[in-house]
Order: sequence, then structure tokens, then C-alpha cells
Amino acid sequence: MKKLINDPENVVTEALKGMELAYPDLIKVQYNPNFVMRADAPAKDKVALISGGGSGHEPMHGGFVGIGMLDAACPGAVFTSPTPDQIHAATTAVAGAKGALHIVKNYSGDVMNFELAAEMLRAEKIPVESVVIDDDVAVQDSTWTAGRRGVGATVLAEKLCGAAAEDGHPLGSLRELCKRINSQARSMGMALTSCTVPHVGKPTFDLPEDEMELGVGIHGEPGRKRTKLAAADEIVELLMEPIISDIPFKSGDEVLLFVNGLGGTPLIELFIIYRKAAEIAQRAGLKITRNLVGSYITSLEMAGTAITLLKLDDDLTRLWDSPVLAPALRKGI
Amino acid sequence: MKKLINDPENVVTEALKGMELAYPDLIKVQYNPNFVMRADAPAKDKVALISGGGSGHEPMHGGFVGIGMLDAACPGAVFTSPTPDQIHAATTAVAGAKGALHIVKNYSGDVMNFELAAEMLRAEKIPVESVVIDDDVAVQDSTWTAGRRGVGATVLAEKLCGAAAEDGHPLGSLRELCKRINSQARSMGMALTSCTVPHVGKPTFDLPEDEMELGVGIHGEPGRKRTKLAAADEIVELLMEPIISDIPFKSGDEVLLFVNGLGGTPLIELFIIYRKAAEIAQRAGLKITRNLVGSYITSLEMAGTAITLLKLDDDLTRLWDSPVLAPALRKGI
Amino acid sequence: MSSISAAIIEAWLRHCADLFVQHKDELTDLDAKIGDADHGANMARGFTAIPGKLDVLVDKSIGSLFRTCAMTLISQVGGASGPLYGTFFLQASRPADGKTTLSHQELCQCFDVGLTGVVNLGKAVLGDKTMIDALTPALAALHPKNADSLEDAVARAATAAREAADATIPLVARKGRASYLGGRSVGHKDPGAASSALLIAALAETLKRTA
Amino acid sequence: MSSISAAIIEAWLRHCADLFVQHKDELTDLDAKIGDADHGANMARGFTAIPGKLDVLVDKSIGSLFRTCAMTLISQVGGASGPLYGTFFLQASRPADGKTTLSHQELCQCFDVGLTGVVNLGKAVLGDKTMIDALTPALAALHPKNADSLEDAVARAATAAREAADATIPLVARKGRASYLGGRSVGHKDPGAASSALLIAALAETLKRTA
Ligand SMILES: Nc1ncnc2c1ncn2[C@@H]1O[C@H](COP(=O)(O)OP(=O)(O)O)[C@@H](O)[C@H]1O
Ligand SMILES: Nc1ncnc2c1ncn2[C@@H]1O[C@H](COP(=O)(O)OP(=O)(O)O)[C@@H](O)[C@H]1O
Ligand SMILES: [Mg+2]
Ligand SMILES: [Mg+2]
Ligand SMILES: [Mg+2]
Ligand SMILES: [Mg+2]
Repeated sequence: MKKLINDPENVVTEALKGMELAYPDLIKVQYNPNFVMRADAPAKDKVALISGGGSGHEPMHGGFVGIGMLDAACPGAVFTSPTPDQIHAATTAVAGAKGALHIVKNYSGDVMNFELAAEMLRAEKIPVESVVIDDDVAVQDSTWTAGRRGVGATVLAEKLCGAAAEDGHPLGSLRELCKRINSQARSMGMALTSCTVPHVGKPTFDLPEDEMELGVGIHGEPGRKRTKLAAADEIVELLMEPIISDIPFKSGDEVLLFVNGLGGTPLIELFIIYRKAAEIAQRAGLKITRNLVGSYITSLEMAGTAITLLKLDDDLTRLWDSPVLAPALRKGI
Repeated sequence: MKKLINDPENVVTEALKGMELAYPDLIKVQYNPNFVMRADAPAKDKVALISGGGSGHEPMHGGFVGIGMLDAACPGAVFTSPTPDQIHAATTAVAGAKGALHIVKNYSGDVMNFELAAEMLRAEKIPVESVVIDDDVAVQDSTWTAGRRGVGATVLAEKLCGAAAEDGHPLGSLRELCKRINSQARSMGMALTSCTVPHVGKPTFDLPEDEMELGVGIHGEPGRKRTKLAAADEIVELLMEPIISDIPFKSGDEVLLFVNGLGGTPLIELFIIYRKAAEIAQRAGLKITRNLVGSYITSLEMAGTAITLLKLDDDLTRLWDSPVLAPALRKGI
Repeated sequence: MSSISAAIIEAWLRHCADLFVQHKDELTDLDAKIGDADHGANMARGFTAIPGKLDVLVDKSIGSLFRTCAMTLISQVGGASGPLYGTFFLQASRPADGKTTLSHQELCQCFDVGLTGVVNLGKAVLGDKTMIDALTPALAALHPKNADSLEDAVARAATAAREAADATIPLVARKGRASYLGGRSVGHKDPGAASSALLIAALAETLKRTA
Repeated sequence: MSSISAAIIEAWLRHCADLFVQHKDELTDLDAKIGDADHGANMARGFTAIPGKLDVLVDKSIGSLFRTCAMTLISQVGGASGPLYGTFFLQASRPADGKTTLSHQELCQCFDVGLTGVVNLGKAVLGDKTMIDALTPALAALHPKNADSLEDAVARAATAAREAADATIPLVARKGRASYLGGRSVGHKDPGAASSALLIAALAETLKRTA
């Protein structure tokens, strides 16, 4: 295992410490239970937005805590959902009278831990709503699975709902907005390499030099299918087809195209991917009016990419353009 | 070789095409000769800032073209300096009456190609000055080498000079500012893995599972020394000591701490590095008043990190805080 | 023996800490195949936190022991297994409230309501390739048969759990992370079923030791 | 033969395109050891661009051939080798201006001013482990000796260049990227010296073929 770490057991707390030292103006970090919150918490006169999940997906979610995005983020152990204690502590630390929205990625663990936390919070009369993000079209048959995973749409939902929360939307309307974003977004990813969970010390799976995994999530798990390595353009076709045909997106739709790196993929490759994804979207008659290119939701040092398409409307576009100031996303401030 | 690319020969142009499609509001891309320029070029009433170098270092330099940073960037082939034609074309495309500053990283090839271009430009009566960045303390004995390499300080110089150019500084004062930034910055890097030049198809060097390269540059070249793999904290000590003792930085200095990823290193590791680097800087009495954490100057998919320290003063701090709007750096806009 | 004391329950929970540390890599390897390679670490992190909690626990009734175990797992583990095993012990603690011994029948009742809690939370059914697949036959086997001893019944339950965990190998996962793999989950043992088998094995070993 | 025609010079430059494509991987491998693994691609990119330029060239005097070669290398190669080889041919073109043959002596003069240009631009001295180390002894060997034929002299120069390139192996690099390696550059042949040896070898082969 080749990583810039110390004791594998300390990866999460040391990385949190690094974030704390790097962004004192934007965030505060609490330990035991671990969570990241806005420096100006608790939220005044706005709904608090809280998300969380396993660590290893940086900058998600801690990097999205800030003005116009999340109020708090709960990082679990690497690839392990946070505990209800963390979620409870984070929520009570940042939520004001207007309550809190939990943005939860659809993984059994995340859903259950957020559910337990929400029960605890409701017992304390803290108004809390949850929206589960499940945008991953790689998981095809949802009656026979834990349902589609939450991936790239989470980043977009956090940005857009963060802007709406800043605008003063009440809890119920934020929940509906978040659901709408989720219903209008689809994603799919692929991996060139596995990744190594620090305390495990060896790659989660082996992938020969000439093969790739199609339809991976963000936890180093194998994908739906292993196939021969292909050229970038072919890979993008394999990702875009199921995305576009799923909603389905249709000619004339305005969309946001998000090309994400999984952690070990350099930007030069993401631009090559973006080029082809944009071409395919245009070929399908979609108008790409907004975009995001970079490694925003990762799977440790996995090499690979994931593409997300979000159908926009004037409302979502305006929210996307609203100011945001978080460690990993900045605009207008 | 596992990369998200098509024909290795097309990597640079396809990535440029991706950038062009992704940031139409910010940049324009020209081909044959290749360069990236601000969408609102040519520069009016300001000195034009041009940089360039081999490709494979993304987002540098193309990602730094925009308001408050570069006016144009010239991407060569992967790890190969751009040609005088590119530099000449880029400079004439963006420079106005106030002339142009070339920010050149100190590599024989970069220096010579920019020199030839500057000669051509001067023959055409275009006022042009060059500053060579050479901040890499890993190259110790400069009388017996091509001199120290230009690495992390380049990003900082582009941001700071970009802000000053926007403020209307004339060419001579910008050149002096750039030299001062270079003289106040020091960097050092290390690699956990090699990287693969696309048209070569195999890693530039082999690095066993339990070894690392200390003092690498950004071209996949081996470093000054190969040693046993160490814990992150120890690695940071090995990088920080030569940096701090070189200027030397001294107690009470205000500094900008830049922790850079080399392309294949995930953010979670960079935060662990930042944590220790900040601790060491503080131990030395330095006050970290500004910072930058991320993969801004890379070596394809190399796993590793580089640290840069820049001594700040009120002037540089103000320039750092000035607005910037480029594909890879955004602040205040 | 036809009943079980709080002391044995405490010894069991403490023994689990050792057992899950011992089997950490094995569980992680199973999870690497069809999940995200953290099940070993999750179980070890959760159960090693328990002895410290028990050391300072005042009320050592079985209900209190189970509740402490539950709260520790819920607050330490995360993932899918944290809330699931936490719920198992939280629900199991209710019928054991204030009790310092449990009859064989009462123990069965505790575990049965525990399992119901897990099913309600996780919504998995038998055959979905989850811990349910090991717990369900194990708890069925635990019920007294021909007035045998509790010790024999627990041994029988442990065997049933182990065999049931092995029997998850040919199944297609339909809950949890492994379900994302679809048919590719076939051929691998479910890590949660394996940890459930260890949990019951730990009780069998504890009873044997103290016998 | 005691002079060289423009046709042979053109054939030489065209032959270089083939030779540098053939030796692309070899040069890249050398550069991977002590540089950045692009020298083979750089030389191939530069020289393969030349035939097309020559195809449409009207003035085929030697000066014009050299100048075309120079401008093509400068505009296509980049890196360190682009300006250096470009400068070599640009300077070499001056004494050859308008000429359609060069005497042995004149050829030496062209190359000598070419080399001076390279030294002025790159500021390397003999022993710095660069192309200078191959070009310097090669051009010394090229000068007429005992009134031998130009063909023999070029063959001698090619041998000298090849041997000199090999002789860079034990040296510590002091210019270019390899210099960053310090002592670690010892034990590897300089890629630029190797490409210089190929350049001269190409001339020798061309003369032999047309002889
Ligand atoms: N919905 C569910 N119902 C019952 N058991 C489940 C469910 N989801 C997952 N599991 C069990 O949890 C185990 C995985 O636990 P663990 O690896 O610790 O959590 P995670 O899947 O979040 O990484 C699976 O092997 C399975 O037995
Ligand atoms: N200053 C210099 N003077 C002479 N030759 C040099 C100089 N710097 C580099 N070279 C030559 O250039 C060669 C490297 O060329 P190349 O790999 O194409 O460019 P780069 O080093 O920019 O990647 C070296 O092997 C060396 O022979
Ligand atoms: Mg997990
Ligand atoms: Mg090069
Ligand atoms: Mg798991
Ligand atoms: Mg080179």
C-alpha cells in the first residue's frame, strides 16, 4: 500500500485536523463524535443542511460545508456510514428553529444511521426531514437490490439546496426541491483501478492491466460488469447511453454536465472525457448550460470517472449560479 | 497503461477541446499552434501575462487563464516545452500596448523556447519581459546543474502577478514583482509512484512497493534520492526542512503554505500532509496566513505531493486576496 | 443448565471483542469480495469498545448489558452492520429489562425480538444474502428441543448459523452493498452472515468455558 | 567525392525522418532513465514534419534546405532539443546561403557554426553529458584528413559521434533535465548525444547509398 498516511487508524482524524487548520474562516471541526460545521454555525433564520457518509470521498462532504452549501458534514470511518451519534450531534450543533434537512446517499448503512439519528432528533422536537439520493443508473433492477446508489447528484443537491436554504426556503420546500433534483439527475461511473482501504492495506479487488469495471459506486466495490479496457470515447458512450435513456432526457432539455474524477484520475483525462460527453449530449439534442469538471466525489485513489447529468430549469440554474464559499467549491464570493 | 484517453497522439488536443467546451465564458482555445487565451482577449489597458510548458501538469497552465490570472497559456506536448511559434502566437493574440510578461519555469527547454519567442516578439517591437521561476530546493547545487526547477511557486506567481496586472501595474514593475515572488518561495516534492507518458505506454521509472522518490520535479523524472517509504509525517519533515532552511524563513514570517497533489493523490492524503506541514511551520515560528491545498501542478497520474512556502507581506497578501476567475481557481467573483 | 446468568452474558459480550479482532481480516476479505472491505474493521471497532463500557457499568442486569452493547455498537460502528446489530441488542434488551438471569425460553424470546428488529429496520427477507440468513436458522435452532440443555441448544444454534452462513455462498445478494453486484455476488459468503455466525459461536464458546 | 550536393543534403534530411521514427523508442527509453521520456517522440515529431515541408519547397539551395529544417524543428519539437537542433541548422544555413553544393571544407564550416550556435544557446561545455559531447568530436573528425574523401570523413565522424555518445555513460549530467539527478545520471547514455550520433549516421548512410 502506497499512501501518504501515518497509522491507518488515524487517517480520518488527521485529515479532519488538516481541514480544520486549512480553513479556519470557513469551518469548525468537532471530534468524538466527528463532524465539520460552518464557522458561523448555528444557522440563523435558515434551514440547516446536513450530510454525511463514509470518509474516502473527499472533498465530499466536509469540503462542501460553507456559505451557500452544507451547514455540517458527518464523516464516518473510511467507506463506513457515520453513526447516529455523529449525525445527532452535528444536527443539534447547527440547526436553528427552522429545522434541518438531511441529505442521505442511498446505501443501507447511510439510510439506517440517518434514520436512527432522525428518530432521536424528532424525539427532541427538532424538525428534521431526510431526502435519499439515488441517481446511479448502474444499479438497474431496484426491486432486487438495495436500490440505486447515491453518487454525483449528491454534490449537485448539496449546492442547489444550499443556495435555496440561504434564500430562506422553509424545510418542506427544501425537501421537495431536493427530491426534485434527485429525480432529475442520473449518473454512472467506471474504474480503471481498484483502491486500497487504509486499514486493509491491499486493493479491494484486482483488475488486470487490460480490464476495467463498469458501473462502480464510490466505495471501491466492483462494478456491475468487468470488460476489456476501451478507449475513452467508447467508455463515455457506455456511461452516457444508460444515463440519457433513463429519465429519459430529451432533445431541447437544458442540462448540467458533471464529469467527476474518482480520486486518482488527473484533470487532463477528465477534459478528454468531458469533450466526448458534451459531444454525445449535444448529439442527443441536450443543451449543456452549466457544468462541473473535477474530482468532487471520490473513492480514495481509485482511477476512473463518473458522469452525472442533471436536467435544469430556470429555478435550478439560478440556484446553481448563487454564491457559494466552501473549501471545495467557490463562486461569487 | 491505464488511462482515460484515445489515441495517445491526441491527448493534448482532445483535452484542450474539453476545456474549450467546458469554459466558453472564460477561455478561447486556438489550435495549430495550440494556446488557451482569455475569452475577452486581447488585454486592454493591462500587461498581458503568458505562461506555458509541457502538458501533463493540469490544471497548470490552461486552468489559470482568466480574470485576475493569466491572459494566455501555451501547452506543449506532454512534458515537452511549447515551441516558440506557440508562444509567439499566444503573445501577439493577447498582448496590447502595455506589453507582455512571460512566466517561465526553469527547464532548459522552456527557457530556450521562450527566449526564441521573446526574440521574435522584440523584433516585432512588442514589449516583452520574462521571469524564470526556480523554486525547487531539491536541486541543490545550481552551478553544476541546469539550476533549480520551477514548480509550485509558478502557480502562486501567476495568481499574484495576475492580480497586479489587473490592477494596472506596468511591465517593469510586474517583472520585479514576479522576481520577488520567486525569490521568496521555496518548494520540494516527492513521489510514491511514477507516471506513464501516454505515447510511451509504460511508467517512466519503476518504484518498488516499499520505496519512494524524494525531490522529484513534475515531469515524471526520478528524484534526487530513492529511499524507503516512510509515514506521512516523516515525509513532510523531509520536505519542510530543506524548504524552511533555504531562504531561510524565520520566526515571525507570515507565509502562504501550498500543499500540492501530483495528480494521483487524493485530497484526504493532502489534508494529512497539510496538518503536519502546518505544525512544522508553526513550530518554526512561521505564521500561516494564507494557504492552498489541492492538485494544481501535476505530473500526470503520479501519486505524491509537493510543498511550497511563500513569504508574504501586506502587498502579496492583498494580491492573493484579489478576485480571480479561471477554470481552476476562483475567488471573489 | 436451563438458564443463563448476567455474568455469562457479560462474558459473552467480552469474548466477542476478542473473536471479532481475531476474525477481522477474514470478515474484511469477505466484504472486499462483494462489499467495501470494512466489515471486519466495523465489527472489531464496535465490539472492542464494549469491554470498556462494561467496566464502568453499574446496572449489570441483562437488559442493561444488552442496552449498553446496543448503544455502543450504534455509536461506534456506523455502516449497515452498526444499526442492525445495535437494533438486535436494543430490541433484545427489552424483554431482559432488570433481569439477572434468563430462562432458555426467555433468551429465545430476547433474540427473537432482536431479530424482528433487524428485519424491520433492514427489510431483508430470508435468502437476500444478509445476516438474516444466518440469524434466522440459528434462532430457530436455539429453541429448546426434547428438554435439552441451554448449552446444547446454543451449540446447535452455532452450527446452524455457521452452516447457514456457508449456504449464502451460492445466493444472489438483494440487500446491502453486495446487491449492486447482481449476479456477481454469487460464489461469495455474505460477511454479515459470517459475523452473525461468529456472534453465536462466541456464546457457545462462552457457555462451554464456564460449564 | 570532395563535395556534397543539395540533392544529397535533401536525401539526408529525408532519411533522418525514417531513422528517428525507427529509433524513437530507443531514444525515449534513454530519456526515461535520466529525463522525461519524450526525446524519441520529440525527434520523430520534428523530423517527420520535414519531408512535407521539403516537398513544397521552391528554393532547394542548401541554405534553404537547412533553414527549412531549422524552422520546422523549432516550430514542431519544443523541449530542449527543438531549439538546440533548430539552432544548429539555422546557423548552419548561413554559410550555405544560396549554394547548391558544398565543398568538404564548406560543409565543415556550416556544421561548426551550427555547433557554436548550440553552445551559445545551451551554454553546455564538453563533458556536461549533452549532445555537445557527441557533436564536438564528430565535427572534429569530419575535417579533411590526408585529403580523404568526404564519404570517408563522414563515416569517421559517424563513428566518432557514436563512440562519444557511448562515452557519455559514465558522466554526471550538468545541463538539461538529467542534471537534476546529480550522481544518479551516471551509468546512462545521454539521449541527445545518442540522437546527434544518429543524425551524423544518417548522413553517412545517405552518402553510402548514393555513392
Ligand atoms: N438491509 C439489510 N438487512 C440485513 N442485513 C443487511 C442489510 N444490509 C446489509 N446487511 C448486512 O450487513 C453486512 C455488511 O455490513 P458492513 O460491511 O459492516 O456495512 P456496509 O455494507 O455499510 O459497509 C452485509 O454483509 C449484510 O449481511
Ligand atoms: N543546455 C543544453 N545544451 C546542450 N544540450 C542540451 C542542453 N539541455 C539539454 N540538452 C540535450 O537535450 C536532450 C534532451 O532533449 P529532449 O528530451 O528532447 O528535451 P527535454 O529535456 O526538454 O525533455 C538531452 O539529452 C541533452 O543532450
Ligand atoms: Mg461500509
Ligand atoms: Mg521534455
Ligand atoms: Mg462493508
Ligand atoms: Mg526529454
